[in-house]
Amino acid sequence: MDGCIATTLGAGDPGAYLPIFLMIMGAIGFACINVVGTLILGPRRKGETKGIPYESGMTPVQSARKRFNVRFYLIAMVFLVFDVEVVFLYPWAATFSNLEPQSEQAFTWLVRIMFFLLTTVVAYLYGFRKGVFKFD
Amino acid sequence: MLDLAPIAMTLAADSPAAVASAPAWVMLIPAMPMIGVVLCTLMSIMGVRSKLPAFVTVACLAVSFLLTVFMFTGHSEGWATAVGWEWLHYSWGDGNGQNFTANFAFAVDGLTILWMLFVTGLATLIALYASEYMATDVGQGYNRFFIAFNLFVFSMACLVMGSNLLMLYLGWEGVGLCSYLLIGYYYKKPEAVAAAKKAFIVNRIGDVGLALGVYLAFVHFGTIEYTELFASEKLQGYLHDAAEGHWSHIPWQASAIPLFLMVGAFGKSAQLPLYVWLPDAMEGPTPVSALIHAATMVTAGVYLIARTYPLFQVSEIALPIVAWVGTLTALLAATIGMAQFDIKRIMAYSTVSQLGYMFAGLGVMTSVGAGFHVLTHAFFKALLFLACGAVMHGFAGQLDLRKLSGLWKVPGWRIVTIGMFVGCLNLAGFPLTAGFFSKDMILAEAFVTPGFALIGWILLFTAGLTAYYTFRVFFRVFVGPVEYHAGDDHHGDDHAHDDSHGDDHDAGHGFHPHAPGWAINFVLATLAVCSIVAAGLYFIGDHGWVAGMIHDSTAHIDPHGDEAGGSHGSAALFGLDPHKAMYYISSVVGIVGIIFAYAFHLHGRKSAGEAPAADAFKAALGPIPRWAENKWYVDELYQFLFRGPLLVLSHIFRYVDMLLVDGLVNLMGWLPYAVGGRLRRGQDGVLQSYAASMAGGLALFLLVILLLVNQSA
Amino acid sequence: MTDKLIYLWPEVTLFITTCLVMVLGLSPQAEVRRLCAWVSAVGLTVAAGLAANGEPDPNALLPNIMPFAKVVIAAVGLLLLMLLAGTVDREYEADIESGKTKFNPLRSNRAEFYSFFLFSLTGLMLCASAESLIWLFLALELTSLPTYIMVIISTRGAKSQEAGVKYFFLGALGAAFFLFGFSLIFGGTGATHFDDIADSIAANGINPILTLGLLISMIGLSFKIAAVPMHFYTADVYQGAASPVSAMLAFVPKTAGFIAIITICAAVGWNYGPNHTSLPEGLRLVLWITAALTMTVGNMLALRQRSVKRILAYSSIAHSGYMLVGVIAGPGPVGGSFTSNGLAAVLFYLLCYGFMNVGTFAVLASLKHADGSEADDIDDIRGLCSTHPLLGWSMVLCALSLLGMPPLLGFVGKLGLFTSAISAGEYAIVIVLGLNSAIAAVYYLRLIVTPYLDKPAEQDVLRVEKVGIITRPMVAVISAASVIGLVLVAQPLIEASSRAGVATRHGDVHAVEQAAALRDDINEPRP
Amino acid sequence: MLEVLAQGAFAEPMASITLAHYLVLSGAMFVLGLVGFVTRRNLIIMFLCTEMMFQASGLALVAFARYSMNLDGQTFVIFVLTVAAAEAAMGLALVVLLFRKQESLSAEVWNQLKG
Repeated sequence: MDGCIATTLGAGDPGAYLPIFLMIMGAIGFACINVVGTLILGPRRKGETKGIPYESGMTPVQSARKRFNVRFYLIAMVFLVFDVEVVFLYPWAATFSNLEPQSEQAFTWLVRIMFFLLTTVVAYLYGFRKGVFKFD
Repeated sequence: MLDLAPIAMTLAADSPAAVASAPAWVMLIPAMPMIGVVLCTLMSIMGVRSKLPAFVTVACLAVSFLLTVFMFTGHSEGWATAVGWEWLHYSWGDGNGQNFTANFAFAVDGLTILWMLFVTGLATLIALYASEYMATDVGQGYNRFFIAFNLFVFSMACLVMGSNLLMLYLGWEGVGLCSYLLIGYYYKKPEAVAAAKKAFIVNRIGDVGLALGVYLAFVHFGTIEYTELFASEKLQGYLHDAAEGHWSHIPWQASAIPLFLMVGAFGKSAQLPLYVWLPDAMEGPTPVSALIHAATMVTAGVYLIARTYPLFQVSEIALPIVAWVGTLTALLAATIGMAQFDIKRIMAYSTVSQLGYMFAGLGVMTSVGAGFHVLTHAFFKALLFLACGAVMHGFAGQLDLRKLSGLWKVPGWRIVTIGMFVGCLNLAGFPLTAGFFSKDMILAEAFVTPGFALIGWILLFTAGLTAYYTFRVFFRVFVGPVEYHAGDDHHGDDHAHDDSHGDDHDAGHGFHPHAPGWAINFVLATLAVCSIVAAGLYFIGDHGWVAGMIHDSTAHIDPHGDEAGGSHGSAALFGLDPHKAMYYISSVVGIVGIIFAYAFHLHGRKSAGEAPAADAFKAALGPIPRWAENKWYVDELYQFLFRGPLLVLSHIFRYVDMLLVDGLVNLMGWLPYAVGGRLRRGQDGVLQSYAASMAGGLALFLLVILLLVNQSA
Repeated sequence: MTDKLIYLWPEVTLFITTCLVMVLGLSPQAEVRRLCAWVSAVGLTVAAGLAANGEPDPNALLPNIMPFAKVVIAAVGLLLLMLLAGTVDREYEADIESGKTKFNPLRSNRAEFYSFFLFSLTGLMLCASAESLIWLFLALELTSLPTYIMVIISTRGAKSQEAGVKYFFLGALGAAFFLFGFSLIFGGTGATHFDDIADSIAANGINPILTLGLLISMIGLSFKIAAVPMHFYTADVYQGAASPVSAMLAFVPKTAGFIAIITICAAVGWNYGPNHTSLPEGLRLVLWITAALTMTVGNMLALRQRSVKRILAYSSIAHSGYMLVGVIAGPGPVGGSFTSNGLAAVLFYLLCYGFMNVGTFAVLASLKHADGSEADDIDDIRGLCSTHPLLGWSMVLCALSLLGMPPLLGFVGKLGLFTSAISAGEYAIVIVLGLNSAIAAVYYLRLIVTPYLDKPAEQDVLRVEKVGIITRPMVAVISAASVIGLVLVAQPLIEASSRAGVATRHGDVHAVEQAAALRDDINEPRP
Repeated sequence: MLEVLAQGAFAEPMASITLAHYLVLSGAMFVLGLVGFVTRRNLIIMFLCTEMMFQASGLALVAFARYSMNLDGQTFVIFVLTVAAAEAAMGLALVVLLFRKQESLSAEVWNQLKG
């Protein structure tokens, strides 16, 4: 906390706001230059092509809308959500091994991650009831 | 510890604010009608289509009345309070006037009990009457009526029993609302809606006065709890100054309070210049007219002044103003009443006139006289209204005294006629009736109070007029040759319309009035007996029962250094004790009035429509009777003074800008409208433009604030 | 952290209920599916009970905010639940019953609808318990994310989808704003816990990065409370969503936003300005401008609407502006009463607003056109007092209360805002507030006059009919009754909100004694 | 401009890449995301822009965490990632739904509610 910026900056000094101001100006200016630049330099086309999913300039040869089974989307989303759960497991696993075995603290940590996993189970149960995992 | 205890006890005993606590069941008195509201609402939701709501109402109100009687018998002296719950409590400091407390609490003293007795008693009886009177409306209308009826009694109880001015204000607004709802009960009739609106608006003017008065009282005295307010050293000091005649010692804020309160009282009790709503309020169902617009609600103004009597005494001019306003109202309303033909309206003007008497009574410092008159008036005026209502009910809404005659001889109308007769005797101040005694108290006091003799003479003259117009109704409608025409108006379209009668109701024959049933007759008989018996109250105790009740309240005064309401040793009228003198004088005046009525309206009258003597006299007076019939053009005057200029103004604005149709109000409304219209263009429904505005907003905020902070830092 | 758990039982209850509802609602048996609403109601009631018995947390910045806010949330939540019941899947369930179709869990929305509602309330309660920026951020997102979906599935029409698009995308933008603000607050103070943030500010003062962070997060949070400049979505979304969901949108995210704003401001403290009673200049200014613009813009936009839902949406914007006045005023002098405590006024007003607002939307939700579409146009409520008296009067009462008519609930609420701002010396904003109340009267009077005085034209009589869901008119009537009834028990509520509005870090001079007094207060057995 | 910043407030003598650099990058990402959100019409791109704004915050958080040696900032980032993922799941589902309804991904087709 001692390293916090306040000490470096000195609160109440009006000059202290100048860099902030400049920083905002810089950020906005950079963004604006980019946008204005594309407006000036880039070609501008409007129309159907612009509204299609791929803006890479490729003209689709036929309608992009095939009747995908809705389960593909479901699987994609379920994957996304469950995948993110793992993000929390890594830091936990990395720290848990450093705790003193059999200690109360370790126990608390275990309970916490169990609760966390339990919520995942509930989500799984929900998905199961919803029929996400049925492939018929 | 041991040494301190006796001191503490002495302090508590000496403190003027020490108040007895009333039993908790006292709170049931206002609660019962509230239960009635809930039950009737439930019945309304369930779609009950029977007389059940009426009987529930009667039961609730009867319980309330019985409890009031218990409260009366159990009451000893001074204040007794019962705190429902702590309601509002704001404090923004410890000093005087920085601590606002208003509990949902009830305070009981003699004045409260006096009022509650007749409010709950009459409400019970009139609810019973209404059960029959409103029978043609059974269903949603009937339920609605009784919901509002109960709500009214609840509000009135809050008004009268509340322990602080805020409770009074709450009840005040509540009765105003119920009055509005009930006047507009026949909401399909444009007159009823207009009358309701008029009552509402005129009352608002008064309410502003009351609100300001309450506010000022709080600001100045730092409390609005009665017990604290009237015991406060400040007020006692002012009263002392006032008694000594040091008016200049009293700050103007204190003497302004009664002036504001007075405006509220004038509005609610229909005094000049705010009386115009009451006659129109007769568009409501007759039980409502009897209960709200004759017996109870309109006396709230009298109650307010009686309750805050000490506040009125610290102003040099307040009570004289009250006296003069009351007197002039009494005279004006009586003259208008003389020229009307609608019997219910005559009664309405007589109510205004009698209320004027009460105010005059308060103004000449006889709170006992005013209180007694309130009580007797409540009974006989309710009786008169209910009798009129019975006529209206039986003759399909006929109220024109030129179209009814000789009801005494029509089968089934005896009790109504007797009731009417008793009521008329009381109103006319016939010797030995209750109305006679109560009016005499006011008159006598006016004559003996220095500087008010003129008021006494005017009121005496008005008493004669009262006797005349009262018996004018009686002689025209109830005696004389038998003749009747059915009303063409089935009041409010809601009454059952019996086709066999309806075909030729103007012909007089073929129409069969339906005589009142047991409920109406029972109520009329009870009220008639009550009106007669009320005279007896004058002989109870030293100076009448009412005097005892009033002495035990804030309205108690000692203006002449002897017992208020009693005889004044020094004062005399025509060499007699003023009260005795007044017995004779006012008897003569009343009887003369009745004789005039007889001569004009019964003697030699052959049909309902023509009274030769009266018509000849009327012709001799030129245009005056017509002016009186048109209520001295007061409505038109108000129209001219207030509404006319506003209309002109609005027309001017109309030319300035077509948007300003209705005058000043819309001028202020225009700017937001215009800006709103501009702003709406921003709400174009496109995601991007919203996002752009948000981003722009963020940038703008940051820039503005960073620049401002930079400058100020 | 673990100690904090004892304050979180209401949230835990709600979470468990959510899990249950989520699974129950997908059951093949119709009877089990119908249990959803009941289970949710039981869960909410238990949560309310737990919250009412909840202990204040003496270490939090606003030690007493938890019990009060959570009880209010659960109470209004119950009303909202009654209102939301029957919003989704009515035709679908009817079809299943008549055998037209078979139950398909992928098509059913019931489980999601109720569980998302409960999720949102859980998030809202978590906002009140938040002790760090991370927690607050997650709680805010937990409050908002479910509402996006609820908007979309509330009706099957294109309107709610459009509302959903706008709400979701602009919501994501708003979230990005306040997240960026939070990251700068973290940068400026080097801490995420509000306690540490307050310590750091007390030790080192305000620095530019912190100021910038506070400003951006306030503007981001103004999306949640529907305040300028993030108010644009409000009317479109409220109009597009089904009325019960709109009622929820007007209460749940707004409450979350206000609790978040109050918490952040409490970390900064009202120790600045000439008398050491106001927020730091930059923060005060941003709130000031936001408040003034919000009420003005909201009220002016409401003037020229025909859609009742849009009127209510703009009125919701305006009310956010009113409540911001309380935040600007701050908690007032130490040991001051309700009249000087702006935070108490805000919390109390949230309660008032919850009831009045739910009432008005419930009236709309109780009516439908003959073709089944929702009642929305001002003509739909014309003469309602005579055609549907209960609904009509509920509308009149709730609108009167929104207008701030004495002696109704809204008046008591507004009074607190006025008096606290006056006692804080913020006269200018009080004048703006007063002017705006006058402008607002114009359109509230329309909502009062139209049902009460206007008579329905002949063709209007059958224009609207009651929907077949009994709980909705009940909600309307309960709200209308509360608008009157709660005034009678205003004192305990005011006291509770006054306690809730006490900030420990406010006035660092007094912080020590105040916190000590508070702890004594808390340790005393409560009646 | 960067020199001003580097020499002014945020100068750390040892490091060649200072906090200021991260902050400017984060600010630029944030503003770019914002500008992109406002100027693009495609719902998916707009959504990606909000993700970019989220990640701008994440970058700032990590930088500040490193600077003040408080790991809370990094924890925050993990949570931000989770929320972003949840939002992404919702956003994509929403986009699919909307595309089916209107056969277009332009945000401008949704303009029936206004005023």
